[in-house]
Amino acid sequence: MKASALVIGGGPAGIGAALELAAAGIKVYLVEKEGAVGGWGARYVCKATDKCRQCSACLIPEKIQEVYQEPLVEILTNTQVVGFAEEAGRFQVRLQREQTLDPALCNACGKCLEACPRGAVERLNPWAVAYSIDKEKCAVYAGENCDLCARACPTGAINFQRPSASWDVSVDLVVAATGHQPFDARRKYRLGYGRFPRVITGLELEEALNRIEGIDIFGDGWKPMNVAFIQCVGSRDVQEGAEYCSRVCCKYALRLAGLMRHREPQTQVTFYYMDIQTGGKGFSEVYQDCREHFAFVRGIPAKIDGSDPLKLHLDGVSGQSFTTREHDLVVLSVGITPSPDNEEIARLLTLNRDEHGFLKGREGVYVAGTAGGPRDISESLAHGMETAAKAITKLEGREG
Amino acid sequence: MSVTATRLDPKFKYEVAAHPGGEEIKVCFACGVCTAGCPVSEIDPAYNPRKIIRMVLLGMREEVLKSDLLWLCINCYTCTAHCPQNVKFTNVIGALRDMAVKEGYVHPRFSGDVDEIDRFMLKLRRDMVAAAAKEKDAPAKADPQGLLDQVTGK
Amino acid sequence: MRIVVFCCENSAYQAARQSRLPAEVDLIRLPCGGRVEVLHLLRAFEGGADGVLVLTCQEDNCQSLHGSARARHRVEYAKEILKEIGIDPERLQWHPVTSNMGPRFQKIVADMVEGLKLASA
Amino acid sequence: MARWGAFICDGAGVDESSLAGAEVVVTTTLPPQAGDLACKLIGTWTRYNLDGGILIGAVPELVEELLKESLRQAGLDPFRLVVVDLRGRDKEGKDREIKAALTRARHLEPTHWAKAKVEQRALIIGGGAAGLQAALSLRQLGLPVLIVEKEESLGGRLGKLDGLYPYDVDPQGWIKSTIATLQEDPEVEILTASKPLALAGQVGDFILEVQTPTGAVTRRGGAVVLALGSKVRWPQESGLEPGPRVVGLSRLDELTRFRLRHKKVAFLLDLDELGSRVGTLSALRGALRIKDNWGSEVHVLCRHLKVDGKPLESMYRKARDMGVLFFKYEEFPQVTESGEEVTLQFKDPDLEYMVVEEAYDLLIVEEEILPAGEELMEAWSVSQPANVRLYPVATNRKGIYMVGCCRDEMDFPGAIQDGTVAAGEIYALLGEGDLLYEEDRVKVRSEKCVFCLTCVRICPHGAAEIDLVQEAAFINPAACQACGMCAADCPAQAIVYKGFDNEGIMAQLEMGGR
Repeated sequence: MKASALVIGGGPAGIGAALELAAAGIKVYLVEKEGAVGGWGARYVCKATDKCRQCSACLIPEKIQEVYQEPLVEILTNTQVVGFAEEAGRFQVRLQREQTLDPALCNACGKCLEACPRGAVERLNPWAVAYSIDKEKCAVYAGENCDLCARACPTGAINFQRPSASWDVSVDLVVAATGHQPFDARRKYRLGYGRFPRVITGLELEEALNRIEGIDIFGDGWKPMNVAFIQCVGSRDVQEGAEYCSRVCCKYALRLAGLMRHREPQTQVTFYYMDIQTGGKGFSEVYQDCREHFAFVRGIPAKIDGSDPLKLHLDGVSGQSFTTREHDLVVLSVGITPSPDNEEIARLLTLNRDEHGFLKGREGVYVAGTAGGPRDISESLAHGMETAAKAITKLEGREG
Repeated sequence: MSVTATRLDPKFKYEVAAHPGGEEIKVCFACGVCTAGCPVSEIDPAYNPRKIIRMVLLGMREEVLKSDLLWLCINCYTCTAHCPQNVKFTNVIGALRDMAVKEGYVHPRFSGDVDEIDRFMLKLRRDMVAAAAKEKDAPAKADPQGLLDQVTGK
Repeated sequence: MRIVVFCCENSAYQAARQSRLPAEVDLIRLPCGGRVEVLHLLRAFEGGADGVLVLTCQEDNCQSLHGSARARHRVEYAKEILKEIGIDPERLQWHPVTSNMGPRFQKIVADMVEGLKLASA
Repeated sequence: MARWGAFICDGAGVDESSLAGAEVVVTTTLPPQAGDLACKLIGTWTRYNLDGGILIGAVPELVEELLKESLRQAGLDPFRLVVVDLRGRDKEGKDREIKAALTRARHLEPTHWAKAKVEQRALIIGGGAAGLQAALSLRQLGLPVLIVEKEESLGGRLGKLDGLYPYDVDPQGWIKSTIATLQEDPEVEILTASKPLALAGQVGDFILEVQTPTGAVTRRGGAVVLALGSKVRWPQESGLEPGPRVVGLSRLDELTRFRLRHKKVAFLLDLDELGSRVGTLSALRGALRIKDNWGSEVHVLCRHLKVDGKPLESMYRKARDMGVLFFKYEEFPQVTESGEEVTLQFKDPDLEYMVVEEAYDLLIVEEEILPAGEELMEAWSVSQPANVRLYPVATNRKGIYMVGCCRDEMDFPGAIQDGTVAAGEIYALLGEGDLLYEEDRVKVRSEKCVFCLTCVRICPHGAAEIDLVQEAAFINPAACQACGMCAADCPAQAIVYKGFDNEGIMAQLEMGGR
């Protein structure tokens, strides 16, 4: 089959779709707006204790390798879709690539990293083949004159004068795997996120546990001993426009708690919840394990006082209504919300959005992964594969 | 204490839902945020919005309508602000109070008295804040009892 | 000092690639933990290794189902032999390391180096 | 002596002195771009007539397969390229890594690639939603299929139920129209009331024997889809007995068809804390239907309500809105049956653990859902353990896929997803018409084989067979997934794994010794 496809987004769903399309002989342009593929999943930690907990975080490096090794997939990082037109069942897509840092020239030698005084050069994940420049930290983007990194680069990969490139590709189908946005926990003002340093999100805990071996989360030697996980932050919440369950939070929270206890057996953990979602293969086992070691309180705290330790106000259903509980670390299990880019993507690709703002596919333009609704890593990957298989079927049907 | 089926009235929840203010009561999924944030619950743990909703849903008509707890709500709307399912519990309480009066569980005068108390409390609060505000630049800690004595002229 | 690290290509080898490795380390890449033989482990010591690590996937997440479990069993068996011939069996260890756990790889190697230093002091 | 070229990438920080002492013919600095890299690699390789190459670089592993593919296309042996990644190593470490790679390279032998024709047809066992979707997708992709179904008609468990699903597509309508489409298709063979007997062969050419009502038949296919469905088990541990007042959730649909008009109905879910979202879905469907048809008072008792996802959450809200009550018990309720009533006594945490006693005229109990077809899987040595690498539909054996409820608890969209993904995988496998594999990567030296069957027993991928003509074991190269376990376990050391043979590994071990 001599067809071509555009996959927007290089997270698990995008990679899954790209691999499946390429396996069927379709040329794929995999477009990623960041400097490296992998998506949110590449930041997650392996949650194995003495057993594999099937969190699928280890699938990300494997899939990144696979997609890099697939000759039919052209990976375009730092690239965005800026124009889109439909013509006789084909799509003319204008791509724009930021070329300050040319990933084809960068060999990740690390000299720019050492040269930058602001720490603006970063490697997005350990599998990134090239570095990225954080525009928020970089002096050049702040309007100052600086070329320290460019001068340090031995291969000429960094050049602030290099204009961004734009060109057109013509494809038979498009897969939008543009991902999601974790719920902004600051919106739950009373829970103190953003105000109290020891109220963190599940995502931050993931990243911290991924950086280190141990539970020194803040890098200052302090170890949390009594941790609270608050579930459904930004999920099952009509007020936040998200009356759906985000599917992933119970899973990651329970696994993260298990991992913390594995690394530091003294760690005490309490879950504040409404319902624990134990769906999915092998997960009931994780939950049973957690029940043995952790406390479960049916009730979501309404307010946290920024004292030390933190004080949680809740209805604990322990025979006495109003209660306060003390914890030295609070982890908010934030849910999955639609990406803020969805509006723009929907406009560009003329897609509809559902009542929550997630994308809905249409003829020729498919939606995969969390762009279409909450999914975990493996579900996103499978959904990407399913989407690709559907697209291939449609294409075959058209030709045959 | 236990609840048995014979004393329950399954229609009660529909009646409350049909009453202005009680519309959303059925969608409560008992997360407990209402109670967790309630300032009355903090003072008197027997007052528990989640439990009151539960009692309504179960049809414990008599227990709910004759309960003194119904009248403890101070209409601060914190529960309503917190509720992830948009149950407006303050309005539910209003509906329940109406029903309690209508069905003769309390004398209408009592309801009027509670309103009077609320009004008086608001006035008292205003007077106390006004008294405290005179020294708002001073580092002194608030002394509610002293302020109360001051405004009531003791 | 020399530490030989047998790495499963699917997991520990990827983790090694994200880590800074001490000079003492020699990586031996294997297609699966199940490929390692007791003979390899003993030969490593014979060849002058002070410590030997066998790092594979999590036991229940092995691409070849029981490759990691077999690697662990062989390490246990080889430890018995080491004991008999008077080598501290702690010089040989098996650990599961997944592909995205560079820090864990680094810590296991560092712990081994530390342990060997203590043993030789 | 073999001619080996060393290729050093820019930025790898290697000076050529590290390569001293090796039989290196050419060292050349390579550009970092993958495409240019391949060109220069192939050019130098051919110009110097090399036997092999060592590529030394900072991040070359991601492009390893890409380069190998280019070499293969250029008619060179990709197996003789050794890639060394020097990230994270200091000067001494780099030297040792390069030395090890040279040692490894010296032990490499060329491998040969072979192509085999495949049977372009899929054998689908099970005609439920997942199996039907696999068949439908495969047909749309142009591949013929066989469907084997043990029941008299297609459709599976879902085909017996009716309406009220929170999905965009109505499952029952979908099943009906899909069956009609497939029945009309001459490239679809459907064997109902049939039982698979035996499976022989390997990926690309499986031979399936099926017992049909009219006798045993044999069919060939390049891939197998197991869509074996699920079975339900009554929760005996609960002490409950099925009867006129106590029924299983799986019987709900036949029950709600009658105008029974029970006044008060309770659903009891999550009996062993392992309730499923499929059970919750059935209960919510049932609750809505009962409320609608009978106007009964409906209570749902569970430990956790499994509503992960938008469709279930919206159904849950709808049920609450209609006045269905949900209780979360912590201790299992006391159940007493007397005449026309079943009485449940439980502590309600939301009422501060007050005891609630309610009498119902119908109690519907969630059963345990178990995967079906375990005997078949065992007989064919197929398994899909909780292993993320096999997710979603792959099994330990190449060319055999598992879809639907036999691999995980699953709702309708899940079954559809599985069927579609399996079809996509099979298309990638069989679509070209032939299978490319490394013919002699793992070889049995027949003169050394003592026929102990160790390899046959331990091969996790079902690739080890017995070759009666050679009187030796045979590792089927198409099915082999190159783990090397057989080579490690063979007591006679008769199995050689090229690239990871004992000589190579030993040489690497000795190389670093002092």
